Amino acid sequence: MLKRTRQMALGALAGAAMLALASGPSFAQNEQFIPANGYWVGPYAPGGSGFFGGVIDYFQMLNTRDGGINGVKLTWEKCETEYNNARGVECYERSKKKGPTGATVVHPLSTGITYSLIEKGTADKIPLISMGYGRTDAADGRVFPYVFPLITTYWSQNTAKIKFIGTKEGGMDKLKGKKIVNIYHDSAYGKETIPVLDVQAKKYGFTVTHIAVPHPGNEQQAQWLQVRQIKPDWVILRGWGVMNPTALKAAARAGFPRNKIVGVWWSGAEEDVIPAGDAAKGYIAAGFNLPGTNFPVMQEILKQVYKNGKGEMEDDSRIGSIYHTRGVVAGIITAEAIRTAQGKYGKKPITGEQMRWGIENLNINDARLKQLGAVGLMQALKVSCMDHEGGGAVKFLQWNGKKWNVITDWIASDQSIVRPMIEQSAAAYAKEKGITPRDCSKES
Amino acid sequence: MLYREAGQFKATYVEDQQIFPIRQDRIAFAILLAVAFLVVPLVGNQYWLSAILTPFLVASLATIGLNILTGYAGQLSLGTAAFMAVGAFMAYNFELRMPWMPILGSFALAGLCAAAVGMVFGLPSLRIKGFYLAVATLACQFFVLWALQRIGWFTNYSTSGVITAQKIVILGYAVVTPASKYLLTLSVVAVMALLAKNLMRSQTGRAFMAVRDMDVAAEVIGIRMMRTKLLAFAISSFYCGVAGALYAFCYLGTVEPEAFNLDISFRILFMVIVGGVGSILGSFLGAGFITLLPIFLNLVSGWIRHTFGVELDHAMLSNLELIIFGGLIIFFLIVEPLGLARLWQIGKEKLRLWPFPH
Amino acid sequence: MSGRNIGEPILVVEDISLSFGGVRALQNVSFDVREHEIRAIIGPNGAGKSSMLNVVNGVYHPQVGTVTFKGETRHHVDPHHAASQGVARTFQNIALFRGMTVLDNIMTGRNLKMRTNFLQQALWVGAAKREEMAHRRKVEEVIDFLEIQHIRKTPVGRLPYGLQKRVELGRALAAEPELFLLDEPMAGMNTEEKQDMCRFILDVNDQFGTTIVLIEHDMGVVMDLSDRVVVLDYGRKIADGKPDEVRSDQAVIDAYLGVAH
Amino acid sequence: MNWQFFLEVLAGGLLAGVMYALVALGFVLIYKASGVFNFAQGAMVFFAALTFVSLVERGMNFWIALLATLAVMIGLGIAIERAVLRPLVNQPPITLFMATIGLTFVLEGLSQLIWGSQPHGLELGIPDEPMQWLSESANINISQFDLFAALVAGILVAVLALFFQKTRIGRALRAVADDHQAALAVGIPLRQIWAIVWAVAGFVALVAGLMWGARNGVQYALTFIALKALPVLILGGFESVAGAIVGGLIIGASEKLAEVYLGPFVGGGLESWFPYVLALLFLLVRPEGLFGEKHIDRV
Repeated sequence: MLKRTRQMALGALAGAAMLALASGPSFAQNEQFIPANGYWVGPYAPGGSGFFGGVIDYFQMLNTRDGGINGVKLTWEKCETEYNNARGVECYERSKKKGPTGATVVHPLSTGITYSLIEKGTADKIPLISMGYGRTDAADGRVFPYVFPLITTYWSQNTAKIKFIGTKEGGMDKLKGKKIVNIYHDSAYGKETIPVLDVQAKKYGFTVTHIAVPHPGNEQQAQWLQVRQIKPDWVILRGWGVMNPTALKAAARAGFPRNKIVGVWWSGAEEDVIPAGDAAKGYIAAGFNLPGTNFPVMQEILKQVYKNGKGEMEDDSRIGSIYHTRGVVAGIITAEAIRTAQGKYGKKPITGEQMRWGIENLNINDARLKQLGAVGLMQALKVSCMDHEGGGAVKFLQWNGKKWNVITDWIASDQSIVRPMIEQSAAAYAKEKGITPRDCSKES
Repeated sequence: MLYREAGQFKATYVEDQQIFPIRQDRIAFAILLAVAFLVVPLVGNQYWLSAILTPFLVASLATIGLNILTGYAGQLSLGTAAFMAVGAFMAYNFELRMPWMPILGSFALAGLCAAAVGMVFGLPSLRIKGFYLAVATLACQFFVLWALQRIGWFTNYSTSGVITAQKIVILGYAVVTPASKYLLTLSVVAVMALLAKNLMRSQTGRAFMAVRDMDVAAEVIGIRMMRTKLLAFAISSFYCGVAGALYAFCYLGTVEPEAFNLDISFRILFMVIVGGVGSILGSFLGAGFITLLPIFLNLVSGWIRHTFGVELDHAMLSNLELIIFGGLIIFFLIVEPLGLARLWQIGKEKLRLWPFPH
Repeated sequence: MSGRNIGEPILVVEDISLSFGGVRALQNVSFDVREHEIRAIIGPNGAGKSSMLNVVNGVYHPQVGTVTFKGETRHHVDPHHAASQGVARTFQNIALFRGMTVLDNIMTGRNLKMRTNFLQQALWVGAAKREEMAHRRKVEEVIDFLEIQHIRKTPVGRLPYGLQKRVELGRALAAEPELFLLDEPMAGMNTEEKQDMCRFILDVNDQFGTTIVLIEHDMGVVMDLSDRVVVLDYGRKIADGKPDEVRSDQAVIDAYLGVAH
Repeated sequence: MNWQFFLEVLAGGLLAGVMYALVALGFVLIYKASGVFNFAQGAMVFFAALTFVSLVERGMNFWIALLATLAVMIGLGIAIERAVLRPLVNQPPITLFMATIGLTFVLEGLSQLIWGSQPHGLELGIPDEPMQWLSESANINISQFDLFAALVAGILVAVLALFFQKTRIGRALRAVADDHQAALAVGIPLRQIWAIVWAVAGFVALVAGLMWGARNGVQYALTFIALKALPVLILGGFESVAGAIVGGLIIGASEKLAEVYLGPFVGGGLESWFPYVLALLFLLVRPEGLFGEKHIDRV
């Protein structure tokens, strides 16, 4: 009996394997394929499902309303990476040849996966957009032609954060002698801003203490006791996943005021504060996209997509949440870059290489933002061969226990600090890998 | 009817102790090797080579490593990924600091470093057994990752702790294409698997198994407990270390310490159990099963979607994949606790008798 | 009895006392074993017989007393050292390596005689291969001697009890020991199996001149096989001598009949 | 040295240790009764807490939701016994251990499949803030919630002790823990006992889930707290309830002290491995753990 079950199960498995491998999805010719390699399960699922929910909702809206981009329909396919490097690489390899022109562009949505894909994407001529994560020095497009840490990098936002703290203290000169603690997730992502903070500390005369929180960060008693002993004026929170609500709770337990904690955007979604309950009230986080459904583009999505029951977010309360609108912003950028590339290469499906040109020559100015219905949702963006970041500004939001309130205008980054560091780091990478940086004056 | 050993007599002990005593097995294996070395690189597409076969081979090597320790020597370890991490980061450092070093030399030295770390963390095994030891090996897992994050030297003072593997050049030939990386991995894995098989069928392997099956009796017949256990840790960690180096150099290219987290350790342990405890062949079967299963489930759901046109919710599918993955592992443990290697053996015994089963 | 020539004491245990926690397993036990002889240790359950063997080959370490083997006196014997000096052993509750085949089990008995290192073994060429084959030949002799050719490649876990006992004997024999400690080699066997086992023991003693220390419950067997007998009761030695002397000793009779102390 | 601060770190550590012990208890129960090292305990905590909070969010009364979740956890225990343990009876411990890792995947997938993967807040009505009077009088911050958690842990241990000492099932459980074969021989139905033990472990998981959920929110990362409990287990012994509590306190206190006082010298973050190394060093001295019994190898 057992034996038969076993044989049948194995037979069924083998049969299904054959079928699955033999038949791949088919694509029509006039389509533009963008893989959706993200995560819908596991500890970071809110980030993955929200982000790609926004991207897909925007694409769906374009398809429904405009029939795609200049008649080229957008298609996508989800692949589960589980926020795991190996799975992310597998998804990338699986998706890169799909569609009539292969994968147009990849959003790895994980710093680790971005790192693993930099060389592969460059070799395969498939651009990577790591919007608000990934490798900061990739902003130097001369060394990283296929990598685009768009809108703002970790280093840029960090300078903006110090500016914000400066204004709160009544001027940058008031930062002198202040104490700042940087609580970071003990990983590549968390450690990324340590050098730039050190540089700023020297420049403005404040002291900074870096305190590591081991992964996953669900217990931070010791770290916040250290904070309590240091008695800093401000705490910068560089968390991810469960580390964020835990930090806010631990801050409350250590009696540290929440309105003196400034988080990065990966610590600044609804999912990061709701689990902390009341302890999150007053907490401030940076954001390069704003939440809400009042932007015309969000209204369009509601009208074109959700009215027809095709929306990605199952839970209505998540429409217009931070992760969702971040995805919409990513969708806008992707679509606009395709449009830009089409302007040069013709109104047909473009290749990854052409897409690269499209992103590098992307220019979403205020007028275009207005046309897109995204004024206030995101900042204007101009990418170039030299500058693969494009924007660099952030707004600060404060959680009132129910929703995020915007408390500042766009605060620009301090490129006088960031840019030399980027160039230095990129040059070191180029040297290590034997890359000859492009001459941007010769790019068109 | 082709699979018969009748008429194949062993005249010497050498013949009797071959890895494949049956001629048909030898032929089949030779064909398999020929296909793996000659045909696959020619016909395999990039996806298969770089996203499936290479990681599968790397996982197989790590599984052999853990199998030597857990399957043969009976010491349960949850620190496999840490040894892989040591291998990856040390190979990077050898290449970085001694650029003249041939890549295989770096791999071997990296393996030796992993072996040294393995021996240090193997010391408690002299006093601690079973699950206590397993949990104790977690100390290694967490400590090594922490040290790699903290000590700048390991990552060449990269602020984020990320390293990028150097370009592989062997005798002037740059190994860059997926096919060449696959071939390099395959060669290393094939040779090391053979060495492991040899080792496990000679005195060292018997000493490991003796310690596993009954340590007091092993001591009484003169097997040195400390030497044997530490050797098991060293050899096992060496294999894991080389696997880690291959993981960084031939597969991911860029790694951070977190890439070798506990999850990987568990995955490798799964491969050992599902494949077959104490079996080199099982290591390959287990690695194949665990590597391919999630991808396969993913493909099946994609196939269902495209064939039947039903738009299934992706989150639901992903969760179902998790459930099926876990469920299949339980299922396999129930129907065949000795793993795929045992199933394979049963299948062969059946085949030998086929078509007259009785 | 052909080549048997009982010589000087090869093993002397002196004044051994051993306890676990508060339980005294052995108290001031002394006796000797002469070269080539078959020496039996008997006594009721819990008398400390197995503990005595465990002291001799270093599994247990007595609090007091010394063990002298081949002229070398030690207080703390370690099992590996005992084995390398030529002490082999079987266990009361079979201690075979259950996951390994009969052949591999017996091969482990030769481990101390193997000289190649693990690197040579991994390469499986030259010395390692020659050595493996030479030892295989030796082991096949043991297999022939014990008449277990047919189960060579069978994992021992699948064998019946009697055969397992025989394999365990084979593993110890493969080490070509000078002193052979047998802990109830015939326990749980039927008459026929017992006869076989007796024959093997006598043959070993006879052909190879191996000195044997034997624990056995079957008095008939003990009387037939052994040259001299030690009797233990509650961890103390109560008698020592030739089988018929011991048989008529009043203390021994009392111990076996359970007379109160 | 600032003694007030030291006391605060120590107290915080001890109270964090209580939280670890809550999780470790579930492991101990199952290991004691069935010899299974249940890696799925973390997933059970997640499953229990998520079920509870989702029921409450759907408008169910707090206490009814608690009972409903308890019923679900008991059902789960019985199902696990049927589907996983019974077919694997008499397999080596490592096989059962692997099966529980498989179970972890199933439970993680199942929880998210049913309730989704969004994080939730959980309010038990006990403020997780420092007690004012203590802050003001001694400048020591101790959260009320921590004391509440310690109280809950104390009650839980007392209830378990009563259950084991006074009820018929409890006595049967102890018999099973001592010797499976003997228990079978005197007619104790092993299968039922195992189902009950898993159900009790489910209950403990629910309590741990509520405590940890109220502290950090109810989300997937709850499954990771199993890793916090493991060093407690090797220190306290897999089979000792008292060991779980004392081990928890020792681990909690020492890891906080180490992080605060040693951390700054080595770049911090040593909490990830320190408890394991501590437990390991301890084991080298006492291989049977804090409260474990010494085993003598009989040959």
